[in-house]
Amino acid sequence: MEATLNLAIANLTSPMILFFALGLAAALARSDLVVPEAIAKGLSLYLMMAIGFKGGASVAQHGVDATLLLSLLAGILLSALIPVLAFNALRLTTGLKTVDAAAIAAHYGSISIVTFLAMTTAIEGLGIAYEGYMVAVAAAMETPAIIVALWLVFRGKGEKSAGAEQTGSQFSPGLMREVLLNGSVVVLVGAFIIGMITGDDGLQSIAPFIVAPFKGVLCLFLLDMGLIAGRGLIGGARNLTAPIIAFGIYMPLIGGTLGLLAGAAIGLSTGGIALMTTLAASASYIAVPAAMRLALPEAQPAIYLTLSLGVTFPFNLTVGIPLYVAFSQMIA
Amino acid sequence: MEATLNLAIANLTSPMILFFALGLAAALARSDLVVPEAIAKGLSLYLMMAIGFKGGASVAQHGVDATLLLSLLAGILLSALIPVLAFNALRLTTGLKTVDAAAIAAHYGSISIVTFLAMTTAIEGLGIAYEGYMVAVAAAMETPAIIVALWLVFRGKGEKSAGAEQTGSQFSPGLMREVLLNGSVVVLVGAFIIGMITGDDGLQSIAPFIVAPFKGVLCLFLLDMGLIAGRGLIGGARNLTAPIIAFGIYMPLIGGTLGLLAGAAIGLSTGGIALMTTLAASASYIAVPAAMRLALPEAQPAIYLTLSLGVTFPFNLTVGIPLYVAFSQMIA
Amino acid sequence: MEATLNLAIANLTSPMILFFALGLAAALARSDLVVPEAIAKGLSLYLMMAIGFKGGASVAQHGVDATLLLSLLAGILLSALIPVLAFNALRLTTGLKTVDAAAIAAHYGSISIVTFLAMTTAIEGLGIAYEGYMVAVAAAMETPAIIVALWLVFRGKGEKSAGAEQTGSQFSPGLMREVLLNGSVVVLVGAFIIGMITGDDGLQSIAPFIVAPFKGVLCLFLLDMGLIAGRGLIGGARNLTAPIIAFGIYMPLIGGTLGLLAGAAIGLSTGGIALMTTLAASASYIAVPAAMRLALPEAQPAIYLTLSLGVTFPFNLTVGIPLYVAFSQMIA
Amino acid sequence: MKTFTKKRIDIMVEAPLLNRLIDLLERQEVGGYTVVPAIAGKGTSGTWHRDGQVGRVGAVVQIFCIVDESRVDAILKPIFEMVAKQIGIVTVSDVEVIRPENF
Amino acid sequence: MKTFTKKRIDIMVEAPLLNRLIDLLERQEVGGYTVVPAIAGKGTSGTWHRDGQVGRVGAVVQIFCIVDESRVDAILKPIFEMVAKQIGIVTVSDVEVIRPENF
Amino acid sequence: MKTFTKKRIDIMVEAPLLNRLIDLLERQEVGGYTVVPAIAGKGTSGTWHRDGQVGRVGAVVQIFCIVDESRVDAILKPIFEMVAKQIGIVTVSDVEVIRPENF
Ligand SMILES: Nc1ncnc2c1ncn2[C@@H]1O[C@H](COP(=O)(O)O)[C@@H](O)[C@H]1O
Ligand SMILES: Nc1ncnc2c1ncn2[C@@H]1O[C@H](COP(=O)(O)O)[C@@H](O)[C@H]1O
Ligand SMILES: Nc1ncnc2c1ncn2[C@@H]1O[C@H](COP(=O)(O)O)[C@@H](O)[C@H]1O
Ligand code: NA
Ligand code: NA
Ligand code: NA
Repeated sequence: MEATLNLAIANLTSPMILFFALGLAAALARSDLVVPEAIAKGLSLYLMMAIGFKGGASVAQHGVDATLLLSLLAGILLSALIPVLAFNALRLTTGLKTVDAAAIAAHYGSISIVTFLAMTTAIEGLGIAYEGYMVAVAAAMETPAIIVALWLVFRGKGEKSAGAEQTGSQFSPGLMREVLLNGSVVVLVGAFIIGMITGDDGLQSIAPFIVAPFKGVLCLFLLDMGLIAGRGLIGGARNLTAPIIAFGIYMPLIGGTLGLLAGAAIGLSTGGIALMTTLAASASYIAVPAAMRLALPEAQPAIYLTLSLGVTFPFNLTVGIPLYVAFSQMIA
Repeated sequence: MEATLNLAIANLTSPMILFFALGLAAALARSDLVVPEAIAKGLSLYLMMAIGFKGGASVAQHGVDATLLLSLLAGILLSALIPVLAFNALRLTTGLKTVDAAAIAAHYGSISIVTFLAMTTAIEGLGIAYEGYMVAVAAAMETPAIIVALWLVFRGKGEKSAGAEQTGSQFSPGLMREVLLNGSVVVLVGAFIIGMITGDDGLQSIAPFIVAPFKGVLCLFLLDMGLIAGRGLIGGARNLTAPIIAFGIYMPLIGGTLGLLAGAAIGLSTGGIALMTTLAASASYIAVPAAMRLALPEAQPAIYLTLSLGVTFPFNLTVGIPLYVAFSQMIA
Repeated sequence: MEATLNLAIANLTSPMILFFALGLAAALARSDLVVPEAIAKGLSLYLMMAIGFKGGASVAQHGVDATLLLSLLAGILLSALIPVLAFNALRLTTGLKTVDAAAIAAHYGSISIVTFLAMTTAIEGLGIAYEGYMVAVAAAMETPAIIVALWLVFRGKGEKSAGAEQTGSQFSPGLMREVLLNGSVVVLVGAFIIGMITGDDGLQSIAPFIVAPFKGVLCLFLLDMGLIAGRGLIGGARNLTAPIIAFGIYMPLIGGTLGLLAGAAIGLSTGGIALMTTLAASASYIAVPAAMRLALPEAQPAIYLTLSLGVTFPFNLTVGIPLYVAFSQMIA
Repeated sequence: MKTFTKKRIDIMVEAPLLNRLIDLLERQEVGGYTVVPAIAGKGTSGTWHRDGQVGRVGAVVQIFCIVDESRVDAILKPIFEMVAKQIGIVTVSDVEVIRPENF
Repeated sequence: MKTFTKKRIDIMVEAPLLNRLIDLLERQEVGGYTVVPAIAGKGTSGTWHRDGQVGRVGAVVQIFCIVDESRVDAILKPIFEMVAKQIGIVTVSDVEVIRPENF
Repeated sequence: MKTFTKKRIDIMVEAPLLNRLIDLLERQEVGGYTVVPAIAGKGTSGTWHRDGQVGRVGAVVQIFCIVDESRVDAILKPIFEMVAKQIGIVTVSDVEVIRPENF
């Protein structure tokens, strides 16, 4: 218990979380502070490249153990299962329409890569090792949730009553291609493969760029995430009812529990379990929203974006990370 | 004397100053070299974050000594006093209108954070220590000058003859809020507080990002400042008469002297005195011009911006820095 | 032979080349991955600044040997001679119009600085030393090719039949100024001079910015180059006939051979010869295309850009680099 | 100078839809189009700002397309159908061009 | 397609004034507006370039607003008052829209 | 509000030509102009995208210029001559301004 509390305090007083809080505070105080769009995209590219490469180099060094395939499979199953739970929870507890509930559900089945990055940084700081291929698991979990969520809307309704034609909802192979080949995933997976090919030599040669400054860059990026989350809350809070906000808190805990159990069942290391927990607990706010605007335009972005970015993301970052680490240490 | 000359030569042949000179030369030669706006903003964000954090971490390490409050107070007083001197000097020696004189005066009471950065880099290079909280003093000096300058315009005139209504001059609490919460100040002060909270541990964890490459980033930023100063001079030089240009040279010396005396009086270290001198000597070209466009739209930006950025900034960077260091060493 | 093969494999499996391949693959798979324009320009600025500075500092350290002037002269001659060869090769083997052939020829006389950077990184990795002033040679080779190519169009035709007036072709001193003072050249040469002035002390003070992360930044930049080359190929491939594509492969070999011989003749080190070979073999895709749009607007950019960026650049990067190193080692 | 009257169609649409809109314009075989950035805005769907986004959702881009008057209706119909259910607006205005053949 | 004529108000104004202008538009309860970037320009107050600024002073941004003809005058008056004493210009032009209710 | 009708000339031109076009406008002594970014586009010379360029070739920028009707022809002629042989298009439209003297 005390260990958990110490973890929590260490997390809350880490530069990472404090820069996020600074961004949040600046947004709520309506400061004009902005991180230019191009810089934010550049930082995100850097983070994807670094985390992917490091994961690949680590796989090259430690070899692929038997659990790699199991982890990928577990990730895909979690990504497909969580939306079903989330959808039903929303239908039971909130008055949201089918499309809105399904759109939100898709976010929670998918993942937040920044939450994943924050967790890797936290456990690295604690000296906890983890499987390098968890990066690949993260990539694999992006998409299944979207397919399941669209199925939740269209199943049994013969494509009609949900209003496919009239309302614009659509489920197209083009959409899947766009999601699978979106820039972030391509850099993440590409850098992972390059890391696997070039191994530790490659890593050493570019470590002063992708390893040494990583944590500092993440701080700057989290400052921006805080700004965006804060501004999202200012603009979108009135769209969130109490049951919806509650969902944004308990759903990561449900998802995280599933991730924790799955990670333990397939025999991941403590760090690996913590990351699997984090992936399952986190909610997307980049790939899934974009896909939802195309596939379910009648679902309200002000609800799903605000919930994922303004409620669940800060919750995972502040409360979730120490919690997931503590439980992973217990179960491992 | 010889020591001062050596200082001057070392300063003029430092990469920092040479990159500034390169930018200036490229602009005057009408090269198409540009640093994209987003990159310049990103670099500036980085510099604020780094200097703020380092200052805070240093305070965490060395504790707050009695002079912190005195330094803040001295800074605020200097920021309020210098505009009065500057205003009267301008009214006596130039034919500028009240609004133009007051707008310029506001710039000289406020500060240039890049000049401050250049000074910290110079004294660090010389192995001279300084108080980490001088960053907070810098932040505190941004705003008082603006209030005093507006008072110089509106005092005794009952808001009329200066033409508030007709000409658009206005002094609103909204304006003060905008200035106080402007992005740079928020990042500077926020990072300072984060540095204080996380202390040396926090600093170590992100030092490869905010400490190691700092000087190099500053060089790139100064290249851009050189470009902007040069282009400002090309466009704005015809707005500057000889007495105005002279003011751009002697005013930093007057302000600097006051800073030097104040720093010595409150018992700052040699580095602290040099920084206080620099803050008092430097003139704003970001926060104050923006505030002046809102509060005194009839004052001509081509005069105050060109003077601050094209005359005083290069003067402080090249001649000022070694001079202020030399005097600080004498007086300390 | 085996050594060459090992070199080739080492090159093809370096992070640098693999990131280029990733970009190429992403573009061909029509991923939406982009590096924002501002970031790409910022990275390019950084690379110019770093390579220029390092070159200058190396000259400051090792002194200017007798071959500096000879190297500059050789570079200028190569830049002027190669377009004549290229022009005649194109006229003989392809059905291209005079303006198109001349425009392409200008590209091959001029240089690609990124290919140069990749070569310096490759030989540094192999522990092969090179003359720091080769950076200056690179800068000197940018322009002569443009003048020669314009002469190829206008010679003997009295400015008429080539259609100067009617078609817009023009050869103006303004154009030369624009090319000579283009941003990249100014930063490259400026940083070179600053490096020479500040020497090793200067280099040490900003090495954590310009030396340590250099290779990693180059990887990110090459990712973008891969994207751009790939998208250029998708859009422009239909403009390239087989003889034109063949030219994009054999011309760097011809140019490279000349560079190799010139480098050996003037007594450069192995690394210097490899760089001279690379400069002669590489083709411009920034400065020359921009000049051609102004001077020869009727020449088709879809041909010269696609050829230089989509064919010759990848060829040099993948096959050229190990080849040129191998031959330089033999001849040195 | 002799000029010819054409119609300029201006479409503001949420960024994720841009590629589909471009595909639509290509299928309509318009002579050309241009995509223009926007920084911030407000409409019936609320307020947005470019520098306050992760990802593309929420941002709006502009695309305009100069076409012959005779083709306006044929082009406008599918555009309007696509944009109507999304965040975005469409306007049409008169412009004159010098060379009529390209539109 | 049936269209309805509206007015498009285009305002170019120095960047530091943007927030106040937006506040003004909100107070006028316009149906929407869009802020558009500009790179460089020249006017009676001289020349400016986006990449040559520290801070926002000197840069100019554009904002446009589509409104019903009946409201143009009411909206234009305070805008013009604000912009007149600052760096900036205002233009008005005709546009057609498909759904008239949002403006 | 009383307004005055002017002409707005919109020029889209490949980026390397921008400086020459600005020189031309300055020689024509126009009262002002504004350069506006574009992200992507398609025309008779093919497709381009801003984020897919090394260097400036291939990118297109926009520049517009509000002038008095009486001067349109004099200004349009050299512009058209310059742009005709390059990548780019020119359009002209009507706008109203409040202060007529600056154009
Ligand atoms: N009909 C059009 N509507 C809108 N923009 C156009 C049109 N035609 C050309 N453009 C723009 O002008 C650029 C150059 O046109 P072009 O010279 O025809 O290739 C294109 O890349 C587009 O950005
Ligand atoms: N009346 C208007 N004037 C100018 N821009 C508008 C207007 N209405 C909407 N927009 C722009 O179009 C976007 C989408 O509009 P809407 O679908 O109404 O939310 C807004 O965010 C604005 O950028
Ligand atoms: N005639 C014009 N045509 C196009 N843009 C203009 C014109 N006049 C002014 N502008 C733009 O509006 C800005 C401010 O104009 P001004 O207040 O006249 O300096 C200029 O910097 C230009 O960007
Ligand atoms: Na999840
Ligand atoms: Na000052
Ligand atoms: Na060459």
